[in-house]
Amino acid sequence: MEQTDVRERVARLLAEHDPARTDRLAFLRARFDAGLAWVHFPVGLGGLAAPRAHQVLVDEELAAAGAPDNDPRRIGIGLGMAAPTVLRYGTEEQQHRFLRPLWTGEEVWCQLFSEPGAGSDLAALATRAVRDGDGWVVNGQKVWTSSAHTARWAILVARTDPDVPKHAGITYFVCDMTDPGVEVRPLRQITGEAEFNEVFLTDVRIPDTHRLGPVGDGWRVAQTTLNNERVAIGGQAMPREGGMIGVVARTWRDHPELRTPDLHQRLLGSWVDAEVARLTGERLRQQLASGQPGPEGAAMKLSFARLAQELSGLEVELLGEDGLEYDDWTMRRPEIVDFTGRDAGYRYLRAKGNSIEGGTSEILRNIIAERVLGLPAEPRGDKDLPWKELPR
Amino acid sequence: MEQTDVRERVARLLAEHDPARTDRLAFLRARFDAGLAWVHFPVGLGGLAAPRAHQVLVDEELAAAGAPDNDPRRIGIGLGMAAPTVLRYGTEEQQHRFLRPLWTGEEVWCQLFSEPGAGSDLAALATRAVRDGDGWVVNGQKVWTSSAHTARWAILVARTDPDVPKHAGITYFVCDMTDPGVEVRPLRQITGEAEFNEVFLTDVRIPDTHRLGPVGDGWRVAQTTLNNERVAIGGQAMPREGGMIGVVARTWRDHPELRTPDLHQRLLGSWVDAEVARLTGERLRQQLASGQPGPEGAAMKLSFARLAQELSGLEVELLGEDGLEYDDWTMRRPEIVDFTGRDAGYRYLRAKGNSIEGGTSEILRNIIAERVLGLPAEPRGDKDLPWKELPR
Amino acid sequence: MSDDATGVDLLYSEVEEELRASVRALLARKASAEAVLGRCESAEPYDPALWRALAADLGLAGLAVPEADGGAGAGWREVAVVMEELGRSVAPVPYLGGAVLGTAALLAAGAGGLLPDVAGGRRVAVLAVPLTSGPGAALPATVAADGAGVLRGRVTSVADALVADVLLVPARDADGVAGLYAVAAGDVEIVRRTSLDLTRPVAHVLLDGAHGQLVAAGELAEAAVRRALLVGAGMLASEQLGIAEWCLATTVAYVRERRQFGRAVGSFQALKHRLADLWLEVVGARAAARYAAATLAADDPDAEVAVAVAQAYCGALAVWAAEECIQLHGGIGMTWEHPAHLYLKRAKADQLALGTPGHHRAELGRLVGVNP
Amino acid sequence: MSDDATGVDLLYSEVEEELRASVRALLARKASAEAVLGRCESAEPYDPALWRALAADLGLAGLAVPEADGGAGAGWREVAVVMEELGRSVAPVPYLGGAVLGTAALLAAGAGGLLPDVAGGRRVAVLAVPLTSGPGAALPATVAADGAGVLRGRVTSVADALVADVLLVPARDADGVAGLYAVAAGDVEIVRRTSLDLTRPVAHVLLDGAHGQLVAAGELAEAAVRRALLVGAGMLASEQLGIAEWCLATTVAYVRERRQFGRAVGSFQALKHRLADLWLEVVGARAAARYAAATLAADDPDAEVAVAVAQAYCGALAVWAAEECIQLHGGIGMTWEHPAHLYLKRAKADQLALGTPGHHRAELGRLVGVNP
Repeated sequence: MEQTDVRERVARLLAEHDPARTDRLAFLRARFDAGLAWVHFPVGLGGLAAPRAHQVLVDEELAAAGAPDNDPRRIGIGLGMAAPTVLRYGTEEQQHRFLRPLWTGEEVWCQLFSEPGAGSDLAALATRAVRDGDGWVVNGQKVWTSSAHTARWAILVARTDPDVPKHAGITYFVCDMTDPGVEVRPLRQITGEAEFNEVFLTDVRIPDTHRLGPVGDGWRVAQTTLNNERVAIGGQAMPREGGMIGVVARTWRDHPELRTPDLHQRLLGSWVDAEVARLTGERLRQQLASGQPGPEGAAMKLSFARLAQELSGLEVELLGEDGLEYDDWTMRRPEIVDFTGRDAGYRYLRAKGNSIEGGTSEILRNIIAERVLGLPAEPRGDKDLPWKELPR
Repeated sequence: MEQTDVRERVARLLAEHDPARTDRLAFLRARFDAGLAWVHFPVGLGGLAAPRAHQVLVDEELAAAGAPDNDPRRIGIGLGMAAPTVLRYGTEEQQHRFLRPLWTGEEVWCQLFSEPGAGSDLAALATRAVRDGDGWVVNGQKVWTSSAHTARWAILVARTDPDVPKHAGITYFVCDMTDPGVEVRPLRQITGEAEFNEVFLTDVRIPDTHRLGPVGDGWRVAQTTLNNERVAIGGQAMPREGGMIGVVARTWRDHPELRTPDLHQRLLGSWVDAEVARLTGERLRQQLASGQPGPEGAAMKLSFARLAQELSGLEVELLGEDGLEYDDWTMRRPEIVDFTGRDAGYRYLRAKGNSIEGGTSEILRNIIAERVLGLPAEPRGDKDLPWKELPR
Repeated sequence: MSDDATGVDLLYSEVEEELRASVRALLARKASAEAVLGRCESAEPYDPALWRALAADLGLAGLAVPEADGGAGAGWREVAVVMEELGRSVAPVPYLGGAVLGTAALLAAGAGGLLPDVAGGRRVAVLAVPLTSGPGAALPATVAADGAGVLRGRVTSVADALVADVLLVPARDADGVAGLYAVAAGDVEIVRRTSLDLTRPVAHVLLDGAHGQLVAAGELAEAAVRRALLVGAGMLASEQLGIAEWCLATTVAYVRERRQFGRAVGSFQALKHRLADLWLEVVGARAAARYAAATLAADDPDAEVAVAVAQAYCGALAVWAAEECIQLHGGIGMTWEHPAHLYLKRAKADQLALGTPGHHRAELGRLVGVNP
Repeated sequence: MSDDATGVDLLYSEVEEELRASVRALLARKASAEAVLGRCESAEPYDPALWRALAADLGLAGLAVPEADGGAGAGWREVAVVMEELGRSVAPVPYLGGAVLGTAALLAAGAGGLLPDVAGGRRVAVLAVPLTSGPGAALPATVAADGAGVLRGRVTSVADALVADVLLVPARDADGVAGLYAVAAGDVEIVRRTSLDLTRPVAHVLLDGAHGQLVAAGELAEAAVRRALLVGAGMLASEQLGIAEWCLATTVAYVRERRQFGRAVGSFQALKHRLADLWLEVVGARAAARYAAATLAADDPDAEVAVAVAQAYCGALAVWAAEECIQLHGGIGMTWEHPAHLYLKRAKADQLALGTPGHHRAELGRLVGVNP
């Protein structure tokens, strides 16, 4: 599939569905059906089996033509995590059922992975799924679930066999969030918002046709989900002074009265770090585009968290009296994280989560040390014992 | 024993042995015999069984009277490590044989502990001592031995039983460095000097009367030695801007042309750290004096190493062109470490050893985490296996 | 100048340890994490019953006030111990603004009139300066006084103003002469700000013709404010020490219990080393805060250096400790229901309070001749 | 201005990877750690045979020189790859002083006369500036030229001067007009200094009436030196990257093998996390150094920012990597016989070379408008 073919298809889509006169959802469905949703996906599933690099072209031309997008920040979990997993492990029927409304945003997805007792050690999860006829009955508690209150579907990992070692007894499901056994409770954070939820699962019924991958193979399936989560966080291009550094640099330039030699040195140091992180991201993007994927994705997430925390802390200090204030403690349930639409105090507090969510910085360092540098794993006593015999 | 009694004894010593007219060694022997060497040692072994705090008084009065001292920096290992161990574990005969010439400096001591394969994990040591009649025959290699070429005696740990777990099969000896089986080779360091040595032991004979503590109990005996090493490093009082910070601050004040805002901020940061380390040391000293010993000794050694490295690195940077130079690469075998008598480059290089020698900073952090904070030990597979079955 | 710290007692005396025990016991009963969290979501962010118990019953409001003025006749060393404990519990009481800043200003101004009420905990007299004012800053000139003591102007970001009975307002008259005025809280407008620190919100104080009683004039007024800020910064170091101690202890307790990968997470070496490093700095902070308190208590000329060192060190440490506390608690530390965030917010606000660490390093450079 | 780096190729081309392979193979044969260590204890600290092989046989001296001037017609991207490999081996050759600084000055001066010999590796022309000179610094005025090109003065701490055939000396005439003069090494006194960096010792150059041939005059001379320092600083970032890569790889290999407490020490999590952090910074340094090289190669106006960023980052990184290398090798890393110290010494000297990280951060602040 050449660039020119893709360009032609975009032109045809626009000709047949003039964005100015087409209903948003109708346009998005048409775009999906034209294979222009995600061009690297297979034909029939919103793609053209084309190189991923061509997507930029599609997005640019459609944006230029005033076409609506699918509001990707709102449906990030579906796009970034559920979709690649359904594509890789789903049956044909599952793929056709789930991917189109996922991509158009008609159906929001959330992720039921972490549990109070299984965070970094996800494989220790205790939510049980018990076979019952042609389906499963699920009981347990999940946590850190964003979008749970707006989601139609969830990707879920549950324990189907407690008698085998913990990585072996897990199965991966698609869970219907409208099931009466699903209870969603907002989980308020240190920012005052409730961006996440706790989800209590009580006798939730899942048909076996909503299982993704073989029974007992959920750990392997989940790796696809998690790897895509990390790539999604680190893979975006950025202009110089994009992100948090830009916010702080602007405050610095606009407020000479706030400057001190101490803050100047620290800001310069962070400016360098931010620019290097940006160049690292750009280099990673070039590597991916030229087909040499590197392990730098984990590096990006670590750098991003460190920088966001350093800079937001610096910003509060820089602001002096204004740094003592906070914009709003009202409990809300936002659909997206808005770093720049809020004040410095919010950024400072919210950034603390960057080194925890989606794999803590500690876990990422372990991954780099073991998978990239080839350092030996630590001695572990929990890998071979049956799950039910593990100390808790 | 009251202060006044001690004062009287000092007066008597000075009256009977006028420092101006007494041979240095004769004076030191007389001082020892008067119990004024280390007043907290038992009577007959250079002490008066007096509170340790009285020693300051003795040292000050004797110094004021122009009395010679025993050049403690030259015989630090004997004073700081061998003596407390001989005092605690030695027989009466051993104590009387070793302590007096140790203290007067007639006999220099060194320490044969570390081995190429047993550094942080000292208990893994492989030097073998095999029983032979009324003595032992020792074979092995030791390393990081300062003063080995000037020493008369060494404190030595060797493996006497390879069939038991590693901590259990070690015995502690006093080794005669003049034995023909002892070969000392200088070990050149990154500074150009050879402050340390490698020591090769080939069929060295040690009489059983030179064993310290029971056979197989060497690990426990060695703890006394090592704890005293750490206290010795961290226990000294210091005036403000004492040590490395003073060197750098003086250069800063004397050379306005070298100043930059970057270096200024870093110097201020280090100044604060140095002053806090000094106050921490002072607080530790007060705790010891008031009989509330704290675990802060390990903290002192860690802080000292970090500060020395930070400041010496800063100093080289501050010096600009002069920082590119080095005073002297000649291979020498110094008897003491002289941080201030050499140039910045030497300080920079030598300070790298501060976080390695006498317990690496990593080991000290483990100790703090486990013994002070009560964090659990890491899982270990080497504690209960017979030494000879350990993987190497 | 006792700059080798010899002779300055850096330990806690038995009396101080007893004081600590009684404060801690009271706070454990009346200022549990749940109680503090509940209160900062309520309309009344300060706890008046707790304040009465601390200030009046335990007599902590007047610790540094001479007995002749109705106080306990102790000093800033003892106040520092109270600040440590208050830091440990982030209790919502006006101790910093009142018993430290306000009282220090009154003591330095030699103005005995208010002291008995203040020392007895019957009235809270808060120093009306922006919380960000560092020692060594010039007297703020945002309030103007006329000859009759009528005051107009505003003071922004005042800590503990919300529950003040009296505000001690620095002002200047038409000739630029400084004065420190006592103003009844009822005569001014106090505007609560939505604050980062939930347990010590700041407020703006608006004066629109309020009558002030002159407490000190001219250089004495300036000196009183300077001294109050120096004492406040020194005492704040002990609060920061207390925050860091709570964060370290709470984190250590958590990682000893929390299991992942079949082990207590506190057995993982990377965490152990980080906590050891944190402990190391807490040990240093204790020595630095003690030295600052001791030199302030003794009016030692080294107090300015001691305070600058303590603030430069403890201000950053408290933030670091609170950040590590959140991180090592993982997700649970990010929740509103866990108290860690109260400490993070207090620590971050404290970093700005009474001079940032950078401000104090710059002061220090000037004091010890390490100049740019 | 390509300040979003789009369109700037940050990868290594296939040609560049082939170049790297051939340089690395040569260095593996002729500049082993033992060989390098042996040489720096000898009377002849540079390796002339290695230089011939690199400069003449592989043609690396003229990589950035156009083919018309006898060079390879490649550019600074390729030179950067060579610098990485030289950093990895701390090979004792005059590449920085000659093929980078000297050649960049000649190219910028448009002075073709010397270039064919220099590019062919037949003569080494070293830029005579103190190694600590940062880009943006004013042309040094320590050498005076008379109307006939007779030079008097001294240039201190010149890298690679010991094996220079020609020195390119910046000087000023009686009217203060700048000139860049080529001076035969035999006509000056070169005083070797005992240097911290054993593998790139500095020397003072004393000119007492030496005759210089004017290579560039006035603004052209100043611009040539400025450009050379900018190029030099940019290329040095790649050398620093190479140093850091060697230190990381060597340390990782060591901790995988070294056993203590019955485990490879590299299985201890605190060490794993430190090495992961170091790897993270090496990844960043690679991007930064590549961007600097690419913008220098393309004469991109963003080159000044790119070089400042790369130097500020890589200068500190190389030192950190070398320090971690020593620490994590334990005692063995402190010994003369282990090569780690050669890297520490080079890294520390490199941190001072062509502007410290602090110098480059200050430059950067000026360039991007983050001013004090």
